[in-house]
Amino acid sequence: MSPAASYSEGSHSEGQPNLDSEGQPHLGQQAFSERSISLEPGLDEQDMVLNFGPQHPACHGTLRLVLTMDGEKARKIEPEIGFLHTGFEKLGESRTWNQYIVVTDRMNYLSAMSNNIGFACAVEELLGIEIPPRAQAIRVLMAEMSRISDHILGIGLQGMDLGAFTAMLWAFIEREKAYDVFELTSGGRLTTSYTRVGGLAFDLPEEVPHRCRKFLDRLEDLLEEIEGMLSHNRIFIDRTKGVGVFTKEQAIAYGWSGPVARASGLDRDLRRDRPYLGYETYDFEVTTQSEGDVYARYKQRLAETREAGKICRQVLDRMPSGPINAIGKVTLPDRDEVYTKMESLIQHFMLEMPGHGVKIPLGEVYHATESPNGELGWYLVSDGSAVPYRVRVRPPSFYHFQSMPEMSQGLLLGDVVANMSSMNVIAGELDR
Amino acid sequence: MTEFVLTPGMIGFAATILKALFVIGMALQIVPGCIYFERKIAAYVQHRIGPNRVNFTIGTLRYLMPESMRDVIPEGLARVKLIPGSLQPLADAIKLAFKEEVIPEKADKLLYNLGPMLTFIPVGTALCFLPFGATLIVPDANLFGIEIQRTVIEMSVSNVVPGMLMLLAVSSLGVYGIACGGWGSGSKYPLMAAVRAAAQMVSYEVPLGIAFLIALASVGSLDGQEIVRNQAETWHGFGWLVFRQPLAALIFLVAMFAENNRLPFDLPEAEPELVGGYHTEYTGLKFAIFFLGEYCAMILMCGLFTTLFLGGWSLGPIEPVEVFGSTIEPLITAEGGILNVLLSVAVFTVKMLSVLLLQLWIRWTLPRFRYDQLMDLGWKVLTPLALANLAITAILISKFPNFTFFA
Amino acid sequence: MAGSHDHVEEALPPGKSFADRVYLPAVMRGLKLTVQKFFGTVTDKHATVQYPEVGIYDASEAERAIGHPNPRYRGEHILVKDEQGREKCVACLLCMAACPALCIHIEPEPTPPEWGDRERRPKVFEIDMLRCIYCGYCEEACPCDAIRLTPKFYTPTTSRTERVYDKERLLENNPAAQIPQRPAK
Amino acid sequence: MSETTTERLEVPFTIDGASYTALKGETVLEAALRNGYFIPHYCWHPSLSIAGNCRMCLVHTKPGPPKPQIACNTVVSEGMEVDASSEKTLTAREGILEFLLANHPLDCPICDQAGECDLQQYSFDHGRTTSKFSEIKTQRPRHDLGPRIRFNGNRCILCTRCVRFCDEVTGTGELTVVNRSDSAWIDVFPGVPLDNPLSGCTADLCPVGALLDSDWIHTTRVWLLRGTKSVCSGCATGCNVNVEAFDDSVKRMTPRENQPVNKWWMCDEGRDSHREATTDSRLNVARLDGQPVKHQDALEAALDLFSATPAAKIAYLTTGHATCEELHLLETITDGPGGVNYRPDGGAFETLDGFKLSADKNPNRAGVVAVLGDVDAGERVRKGIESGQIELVVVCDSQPGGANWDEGLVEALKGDVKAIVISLEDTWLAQTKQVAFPGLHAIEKDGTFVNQNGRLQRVRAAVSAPGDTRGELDVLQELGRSAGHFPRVLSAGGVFRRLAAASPDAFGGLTYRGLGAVGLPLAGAADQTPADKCQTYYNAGPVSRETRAQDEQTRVAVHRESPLGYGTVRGNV
Repeated sequence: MSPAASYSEGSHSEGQPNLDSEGQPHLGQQAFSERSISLEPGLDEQDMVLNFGPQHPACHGTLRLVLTMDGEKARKIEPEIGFLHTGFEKLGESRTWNQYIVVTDRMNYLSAMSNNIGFACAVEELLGIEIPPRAQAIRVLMAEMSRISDHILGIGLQGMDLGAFTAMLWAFIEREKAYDVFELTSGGRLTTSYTRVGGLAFDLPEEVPHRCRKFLDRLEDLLEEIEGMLSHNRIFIDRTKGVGVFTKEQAIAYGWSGPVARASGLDRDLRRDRPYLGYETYDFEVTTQSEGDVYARYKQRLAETREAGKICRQVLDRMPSGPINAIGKVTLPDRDEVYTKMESLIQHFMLEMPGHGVKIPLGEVYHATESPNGELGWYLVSDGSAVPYRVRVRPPSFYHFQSMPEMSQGLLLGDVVANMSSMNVIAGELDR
Repeated sequence: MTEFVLTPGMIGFAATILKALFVIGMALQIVPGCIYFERKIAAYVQHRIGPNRVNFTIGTLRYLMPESMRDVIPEGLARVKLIPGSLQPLADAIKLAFKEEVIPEKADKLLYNLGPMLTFIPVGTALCFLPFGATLIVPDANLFGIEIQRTVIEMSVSNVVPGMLMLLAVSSLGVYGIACGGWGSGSKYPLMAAVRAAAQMVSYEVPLGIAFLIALASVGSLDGQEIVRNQAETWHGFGWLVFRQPLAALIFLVAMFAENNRLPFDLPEAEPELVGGYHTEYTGLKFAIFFLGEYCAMILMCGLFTTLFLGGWSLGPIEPVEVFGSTIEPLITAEGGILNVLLSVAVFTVKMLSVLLLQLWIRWTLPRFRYDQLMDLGWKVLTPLALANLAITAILISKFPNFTFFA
Repeated sequence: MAGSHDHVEEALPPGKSFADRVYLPAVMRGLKLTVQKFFGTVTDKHATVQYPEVGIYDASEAERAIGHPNPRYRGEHILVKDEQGREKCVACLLCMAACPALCIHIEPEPTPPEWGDRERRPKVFEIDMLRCIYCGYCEEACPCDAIRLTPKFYTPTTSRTERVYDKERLLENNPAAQIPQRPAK
Repeated sequence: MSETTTERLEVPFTIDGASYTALKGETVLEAALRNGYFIPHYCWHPSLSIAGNCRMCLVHTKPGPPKPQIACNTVVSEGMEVDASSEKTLTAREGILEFLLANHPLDCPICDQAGECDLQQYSFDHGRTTSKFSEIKTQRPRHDLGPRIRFNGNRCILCTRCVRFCDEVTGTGELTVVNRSDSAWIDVFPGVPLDNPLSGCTADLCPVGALLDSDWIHTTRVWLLRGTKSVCSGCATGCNVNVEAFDDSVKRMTPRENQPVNKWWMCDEGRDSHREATTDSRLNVARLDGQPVKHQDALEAALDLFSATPAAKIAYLTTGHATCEELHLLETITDGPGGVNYRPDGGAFETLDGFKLSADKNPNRAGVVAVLGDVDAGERVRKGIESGQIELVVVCDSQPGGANWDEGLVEALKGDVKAIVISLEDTWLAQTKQVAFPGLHAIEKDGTFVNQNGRLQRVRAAVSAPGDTRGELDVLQELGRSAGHFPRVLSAGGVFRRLAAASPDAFGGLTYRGLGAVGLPLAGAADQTPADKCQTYYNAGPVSRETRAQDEQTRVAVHRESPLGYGTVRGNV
């Protein structure tokens, strides 16, 4: 018999019906014990089931951990997902390829640009077209800017969940400046919807390079400040060093990717290993850490932010000129042509009318990009019509979150929080 | 015709009531200010503005003027804010007062309601024992036919002799409020917070108490006034214990943060871990009282630190009597004179607020300890250090009873 | 410069040196940083924009990166008018088709005969602003340059029905604002 | 279309290296299309003579001249190598499209053809990305050719399909090309408007937006329409149609190809027949003693009435618009005599290619004969009422405008005989008799009609009925169920199964699934064309309409959740 069951039976045998002062049964109590039965048969009497989330300050997004607490110690951890399940993959079957880009914004809402770019690249791979160099360069710039904005927030949140609220807000302020660049470029701050299949929605405005450089200059100071606050602080070090250690083997076994995997010593970066958008032409280092603990993830994010800044500067230095859309009838024609030329008007109409649009040839593709959180993969199946047959996302957060039990088993509650924030799990991406 | 005689008992009684009102009034004044400054400091540290909407403007003064004069203040000037956001704590208080009181279904009603009170009452009581000014001496006098007898009024609400011990004893009771609130909420996060708070406060009570002892031992008195006077008279006024016993001061400071649940040690209300901590389930006025108790405890601890280590109300080497010279009537300027006392109260307040500021400042800088690390620090570092310090102090005192380093 | 920015190289890994282990140096360093920030905020401009009094686009460059209305900002829609004050929209329904949120509802009707230059116009043109995700696809799809997204974003109402904008409201939505130049493709 | 054995000989040839066979005498375009190889074309149509004036179907042939040939007028020879996709051919095609679009106005936003326009489709598939043409485009007139056809000269590519249709199919010859060169346009002869009964087909035939049906112009867009394969209820011909609806209202009806029934055509009257369902005189609500009541109340009253009357004393009256299923139910639940009312004959028309528009305006007259056998126009019912034999009459009147009963019968019905009326229109019967239920129009109901040649065809609901209308099938089965005829209420298909079992002579072996899109002949019917011979390789509308229809299915499925199909969900917000 399970201890939890015996607990509730015990309370009955003592002749104390589970009623409150008004004679109503303690539904909550009952629900908790039922819950514990279904989740954990071996729950000890002194254990407490703690519902960590979905509404919890440390659950960024609606995540949930069911913690079986033995005092402060999390004896068992069960991640539960689905609280932000929006059906984004299913939506893909009813939105045209271009319309789906607005959905990708909302998956990893901290780095919408990266999602836009990843999806567009996957569709272009399926189409078998190549976008012009300028579009590639702009995409690289935007992807790296979004990596920076994601990482600095991730670092800040790591501090915040350990109590250092101030560093997070410093990072927030700088992130807003990155968002300013996105807003200038795409018109949206958080939901950018900037790419299109075969190109971009708009060209880069003139002032963006200047603003990017200003942002990157300031970024160095910010990282210095955050490091000054945290890196050598013994409280922070104690909280992070040796906490949530994940070895390289474990990282591989759990399908980890991105900065957290590199913090565990997994030397893998799709930008270098499977270059897309001309990443092979940029000079950057793929840093790794060996410890695999929360501190290593923090250091890794810092290092990657600096590398991303380096790539941004390189893009800005050699921004090519030229068109931003692929040649052919995949992208909308120039606006002036639409107003004056019949062929362009027809092309515009054919691309916009339902049932027409960009027809992607029959086939399927898996294309992955290195998003700030890791390998963001798109598995797309086309039935040759204007809407995808299937859109499947490989969200890095999903793979990171599922390792929470193994990573945090037996740790204190504070460490669970530290682990959670070091993963930077985004619920929108996780649940899709 | 018998003269009406004000005996020392009568004067003392009246003075006690006045002092009590003063202390409670000050505390309740400082708390909103403290909240305001906490928010302002946090904001400025974080490159923000902080509260700046609820305040008086110069235009508000119009309502104090007769109607015909209201146009004197030009429109542009009328919009100038007087201390932007200064009324924010008031607004918060009003908001809290009007909020619905929600009692969780599974709460233990008695403990739940008792929690906030038990947090505030000990702190309020402990404030009574805090010496906040120099001793006031009312001389023999005959004013308007009323005979006043000479009375010595100590500037602390209650003047029991082992005052500091009482203070320590009473203030430690604050943990019951948190424990009751956490347990009585019938919710898991507050429960955990209560357990944490109990353990943490009991643990840090030890180094705190030992540091306290060191201070007392160094001074050789349990009387708060005596402690202050000792510090003021040693080393030409620089004999503050923070210089004489720096380690003890540091230990006291650290333990003080832990006692107050301030940031590096704010485990009972660690937001990312325990949502709101022990007051998760509280709303409205009960939450406000918790809040008030917490800030009053901060004031108390800062006051205590000031008294013990920062020379209390004394102004260091400067003697108030010298400053004002002897030309003014001794009633006012002499030791025990009223101006002197007022000045000492001001000095005490300033020192206490400085410590308070340090608390706020630290809060927005440091990350939080983990539970076991907190315990380690308390038991394995602070307690041994404090004990060692106490032992050395004890030895030195017993060997060299007149060693000026301590006395 | 950032390229030559040399960040601190530690002789010992963090946490190992004595300074790291006794808490206080790092605490002091942190306190120094925060107090610097504090006085930095006192003397310099802060990051906050005092929003209703200061429009986010009114703030100067020092306070905020974008110092002017960003023509690309995707706020509320307007229907563009032609020289004669009539709507440019010819109710081709492409925006309705392009909308991923299905928030546009249009019913076409023939124009009055005296218009002459075009044959149809929208009888009903409604945008459900609550449903809209402000992605700008309608603007992109419009072949007549008749619908635009403006930088206007301050749009509270007191009821949901008010958030369904009809043709008249969309035409008059932002009469004072200059219709932004369409960004180059 | 002659079927002599000499022309059935097969000729092997290749297109782009792939081997196909053509019939002897077949043109390259015909053979390619029949084999499923698509060559773009505008002016060619299988039922029309070859004009060869759009030049869209240019291909290179070997043997053949070095310049490209039009596929629609090149007869396949044995071993011919057709090159339809080489660089040269594509360039030629691109050039033709450039010419066609040179004077085309930028009308897509206001053109109702957009979305099913072959010009758009070909230009996107084969044309250039941008135009070199910077001159001023010519202006050609825009006017109404007839009561329902609007002509927009600027959009016309002068393929002359419409002209040839009027010449060769209807034989009325209203249309002609006036002027020459780039100022040529299509026009009618003075005083002769395009008003033949099939004039709507010219708009269907037009591959671009030059000829449009003014009936539905500027009301919606083609990509919003959802088509339902149904049958026109206008006359006994039973034309196969696509009922295209948006927002739960029918916007237009377009013909579907069914060679033995309607070929590619349908008449204008039929196109308008869906308007019968939206008249003001429709009965939208059930009535009890003339007062509007809820359906359930009326049904309870009807059941009381029905069960209180012995079956032998119940007669029925119906019309030639009732489906076979309704007729079967009426016959089953009543034992008394029955009567049928038919609409009077209207205009008949026969095209030169053999499409017969029937004078009989009752879509299911043959069905009445097949299901009910020999019924009169209500004479026996009248006698029964007058003699007191009949106490209750079930009237099932789905005839638009209401059935015109004989005067004698009307007099008899006006007496105190009780009646349960199911009526499309709010007739005097519905207003005065005990119980009345609203009926369904053919565009709202499921069932079958038998056309004049004995072909059984499916009618499908394209839109929902107004108000609380449950329809004839539901009400009749509820009545029958109370009398123990059926265990439960069945769908139209279930009723049809019972009908097929009850009348195996006519309906034996027929099922809904077997009927498919084009229907099946009843046993002993005049038209015995099997289903696979009913459709050729060529559909009725513009080429792109079919393409769009296929893609649209995916697209429409998407928006099922929205009651309006597309657009916003309005209502209580």
